[in-house]
Amino acid sequence: MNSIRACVIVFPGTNCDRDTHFALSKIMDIPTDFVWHDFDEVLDYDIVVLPGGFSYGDYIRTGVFARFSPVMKSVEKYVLEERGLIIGICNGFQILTEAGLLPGALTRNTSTRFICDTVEINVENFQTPFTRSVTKKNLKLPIAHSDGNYRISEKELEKLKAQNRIVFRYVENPNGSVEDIAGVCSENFRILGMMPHPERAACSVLRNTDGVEIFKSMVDYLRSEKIARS
Amino acid sequence: MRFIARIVVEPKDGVLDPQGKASMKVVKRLGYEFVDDIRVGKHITVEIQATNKKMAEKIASELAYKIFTNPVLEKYEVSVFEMKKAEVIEK
Amino acid sequence: MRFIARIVVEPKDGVLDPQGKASMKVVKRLGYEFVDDIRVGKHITVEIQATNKKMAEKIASELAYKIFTNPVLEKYEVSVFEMKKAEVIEK
Amino acid sequence: MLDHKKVGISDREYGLIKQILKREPNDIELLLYSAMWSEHCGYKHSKRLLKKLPGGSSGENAGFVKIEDNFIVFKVESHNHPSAVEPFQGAATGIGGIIRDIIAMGARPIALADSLWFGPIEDSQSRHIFEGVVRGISSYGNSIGVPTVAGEVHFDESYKTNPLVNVLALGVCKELKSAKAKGVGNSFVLVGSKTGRDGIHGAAFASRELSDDTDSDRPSVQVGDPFSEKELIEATLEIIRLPQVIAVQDLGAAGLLSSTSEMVSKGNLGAVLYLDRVPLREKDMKPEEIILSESQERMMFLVEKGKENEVIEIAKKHLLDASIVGETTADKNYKLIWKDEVVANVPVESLGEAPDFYRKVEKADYVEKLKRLKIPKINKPVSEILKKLFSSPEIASKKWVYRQYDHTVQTNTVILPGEADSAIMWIKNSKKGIGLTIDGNGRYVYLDPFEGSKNVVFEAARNLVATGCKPLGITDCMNFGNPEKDDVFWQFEQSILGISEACNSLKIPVTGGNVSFYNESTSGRAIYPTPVIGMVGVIEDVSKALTMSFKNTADYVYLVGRTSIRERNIGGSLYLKLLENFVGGSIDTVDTEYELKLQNFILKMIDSGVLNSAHDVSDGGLLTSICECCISGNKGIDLFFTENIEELFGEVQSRFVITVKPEFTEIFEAMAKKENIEYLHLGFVRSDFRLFLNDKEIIDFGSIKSLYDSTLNRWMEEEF
Ligand SMILES: Nc1ncnc2c1ncn2[C@@H]1O[C@H](COP(=O)(O)OP(=O)(O)O)[C@@H](O)[C@H]1O
Ligand SMILES: [Mg+2]
Repeated sequence: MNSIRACVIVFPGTNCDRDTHFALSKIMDIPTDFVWHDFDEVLDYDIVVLPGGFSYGDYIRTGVFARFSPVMKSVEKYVLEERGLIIGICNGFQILTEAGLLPGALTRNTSTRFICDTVEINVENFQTPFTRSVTKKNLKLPIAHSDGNYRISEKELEKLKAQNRIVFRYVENPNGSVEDIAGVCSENFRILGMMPHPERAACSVLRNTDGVEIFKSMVDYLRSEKIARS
Repeated sequence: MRFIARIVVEPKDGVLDPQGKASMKVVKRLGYEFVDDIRVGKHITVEIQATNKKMAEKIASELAYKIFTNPVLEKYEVSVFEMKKAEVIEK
Repeated sequence: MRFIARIVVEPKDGVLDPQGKASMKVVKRLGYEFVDDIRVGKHITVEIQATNKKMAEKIASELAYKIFTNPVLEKYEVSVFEMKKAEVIEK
Repeated sequence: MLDHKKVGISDREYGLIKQILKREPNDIELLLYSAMWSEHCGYKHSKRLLKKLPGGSSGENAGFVKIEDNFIVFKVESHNHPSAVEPFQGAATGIGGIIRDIIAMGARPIALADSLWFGPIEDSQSRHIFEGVVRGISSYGNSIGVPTVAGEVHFDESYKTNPLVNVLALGVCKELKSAKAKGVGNSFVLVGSKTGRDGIHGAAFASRELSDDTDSDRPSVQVGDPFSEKELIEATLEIIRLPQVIAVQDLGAAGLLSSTSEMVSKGNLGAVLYLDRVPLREKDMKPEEIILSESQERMMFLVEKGKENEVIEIAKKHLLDASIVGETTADKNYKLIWKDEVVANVPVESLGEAPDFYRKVEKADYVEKLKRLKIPKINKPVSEILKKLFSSPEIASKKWVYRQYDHTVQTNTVILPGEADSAIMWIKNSKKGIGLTIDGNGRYVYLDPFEGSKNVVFEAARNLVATGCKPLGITDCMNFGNPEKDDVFWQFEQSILGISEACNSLKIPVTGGNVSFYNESTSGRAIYPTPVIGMVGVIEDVSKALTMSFKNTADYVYLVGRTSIRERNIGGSLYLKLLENFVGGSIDTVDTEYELKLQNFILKMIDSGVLNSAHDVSDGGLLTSICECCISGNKGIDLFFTENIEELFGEVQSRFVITVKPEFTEIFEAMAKKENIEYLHLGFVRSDFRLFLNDKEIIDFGSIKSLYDSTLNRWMEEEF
């Protein structure tokens, strides 16, 4: 029995929506909807994905325009009501920081170039809903971004560390992120933002399935939470 | 009345500015030794209709703060001018 | 002496400004009805050591033209100020 | 009154126009002919020859091949001249344009490929163009979410002030859409960005003369807006699903004019357009500017009258402009209305009937002269030659380029750039994959336009075959000099004939393509004639897709196909160019029957799982190919082979370097013998990254790898 449901939010310009949908619905077997950015009702899902891509062409600043989409009000409510898990991948991560749902900001890579490659990331905290079922010390995942350089104030950084909220670190820093940070989560561990793309490493045909470990963790967590609640 | 607002958004002091750094490299390569620092920001021009300058300033600052600036990385400056008659007619 | 040069680079008239156009769409949707036009350009601040202002202006204009502007599509404006003592010391 | 010569209409053409109209054209009409009869839209010098290509083009925006019930739509296009003026925007809008040809067919774009040719990397202006072009492709292609999965980059004096930027797009759909108009009174709905004064070449100039407008020079370079393009892709794919949508066409060269006139021509209809209904970005645009504008990110839909609203709603949802700008008519005239006045009215067919400038020309004499040049002997140690080759940007890794391209978005890319001779895209919900490669060789075609062009087609096929894909069809981009010059025209004709012959023997069609003439250096010297071939193939089971890297220690390394060179025929080899700056002699030619047998054999071996790697031998010859396999797999080799420089580096056709698992070598050799395929056992894969030739370690292999990895970075990132 699989009662977990997911949605992928689509902003104008988003381009990893269909990839993420495919990974969740076809590979993880989770019923998954697309939700258009002007949706302003209750997000009745266990998993909300803010996918990668170039919302609004990344014009002015990555993620800034998407943050003003009506759906972000629903996302904020979803967060307040602790309805489920949110994962922001790449542009989704950028949108979450712009919206203030995750701390810090993502700016231009130090090379000032777009980087598409496969990188290794260390899992720094195996206790989160996004990593609890990860079986490896580090994951190999594709990255594809020009603004993945994570920046945060000293104070906030200390807080992240103290609360164990740095979830992933690059083994070899590709973009200049402070302390090699590749992914962070919210204080209640229910929102994850990460630059690498787990949905691009979810299928054996593409010869890399490390991303599945993250989605599987989320499913496992939600299942156990459901059992605990019922 | 019509106003022109200029919003200048720049990296905050002490914040990494990869584009500025990259530009420095190019400038040094071209032999400009006496250039010490480059910061790259945005310059946004907004045309606003408002009943008075205060009002226009309020709108421009709101836009600058809400949209054009990321407070973690950037700071902004706004200046508002009334458009000259000639400019208005031209439109 | 130390100078600060501000270089503003903007799309030439008639050249498409995709960022400005997209900003307009969003700003309108956010309810700013009285915003008529948005143009997005670059704002570059350069610190220059030079013996006099003329010299600094020359360098700044050269940089603006050679590095920061794509003359086919963009135009630029340069303004140069002498840095105040305080600013220099601060560095 | 406009002087027709100033807008590129010859006296003879002007006479023709008068004959067609039975009167003098007015200025706007003259501009319509000027645009539609330009080389770019009218194919004056090429149309008769293009008809010789097998398979013929579909006459639609792009051609296709089929894989089961999937239409694989693909086309290549050049953006050479805009990229020379403005590398970033030139390349970016090149991507935008070719993508719209694919969506106009109803297909979702799933891959891009690029073929790029620049001047020497030592030249700072060439580096500037290179940098801008790569950034342009990267910024546009990445933003619209179409992976750039294959390509090639070349550097040669010949392209110094005239770079070639050819981009190919590929899409997939289950049902094709047509550009052919049907029915009288149906509505043209223009969707996308607003129209501005972008790229109105002759017309802008002419209209300024007309009106005495003293405005500053209007830039003719278009600016790309990838965000609008992405929304245009989604909107188009949504709109074409509506039953009331009859036809669709992108707006490319000559904008509204060519799109609408071509649509109605195909449908034997006429059109009337109301230019004041076109959404404009700028004030005070003149009707001729509106009709000729090449503003980007626009599409035209022909929609049943009265049912336009749904189309407009979809456009709005995607933040695009949409408006009804005209309708089809029965009278086969092309009529433009501006503020209730008819400003142009011409027979629509005549717009598409540019005169044919074909002419018979003699063989160029430079060819025999070059052929007689003696191929220089090189007396340098192998190690030195290797260093020279691997520090050249021709051979060095192109990772600096493709790392800037998103090549994994859409999660279909099974073989990534750098891993093999072609890319492979998975067709989701099936086991099959699409192979894609793009290839050219200016030196070969320069030395022998006919055989050289054949070689390029066969090499593209080998690229696919090396990964396990069977070739299905090609698209060609013909980059040549000024066709009014006899030598160039001859090169073009020979090249078309060579491509035709190669495709006929491979039994694959040319589904479409593009012609770019007038590629010349500022001094008037033509570029090397450079036909670029984009080829598409199929692999039945993507899990069998093969890369070029050496994989297992002790695997047998074989050279398969032509096992020795013909010393007279290694003209055009890259090592001669790089070491001696020599371009001359005879090039090797393909023995078609043998080539086909060889390709089939390799395909069979890959399918049966006997091979562990395969790589076609091309630029830089045998030893270069072997080194590439080593580097890619981080393995070494014990090579037993002659130390003859020509054998090691000379380029001949029809050969692959492959590896075979030890337990399969007997089967492999037996099969090869049975099929009469030559092979040579070259040696064994080593576990460590070292190169041994006849038991001697001839070079510090690590230094070759580091040259390979760092050459482009060094030129593009370091301070000079
Ligand atoms: N070199 C070529 N080989 C084959 N077909 C070609 C070639 N050049 C142009 N064509 C075909 O001619 C038609 C018109 O091409 P083009 O003007 O580039 O189309 P578009 O208007 O879509 O840019 C297309 O069907 C195209 O495939
Ligand atoms: Mg077309």
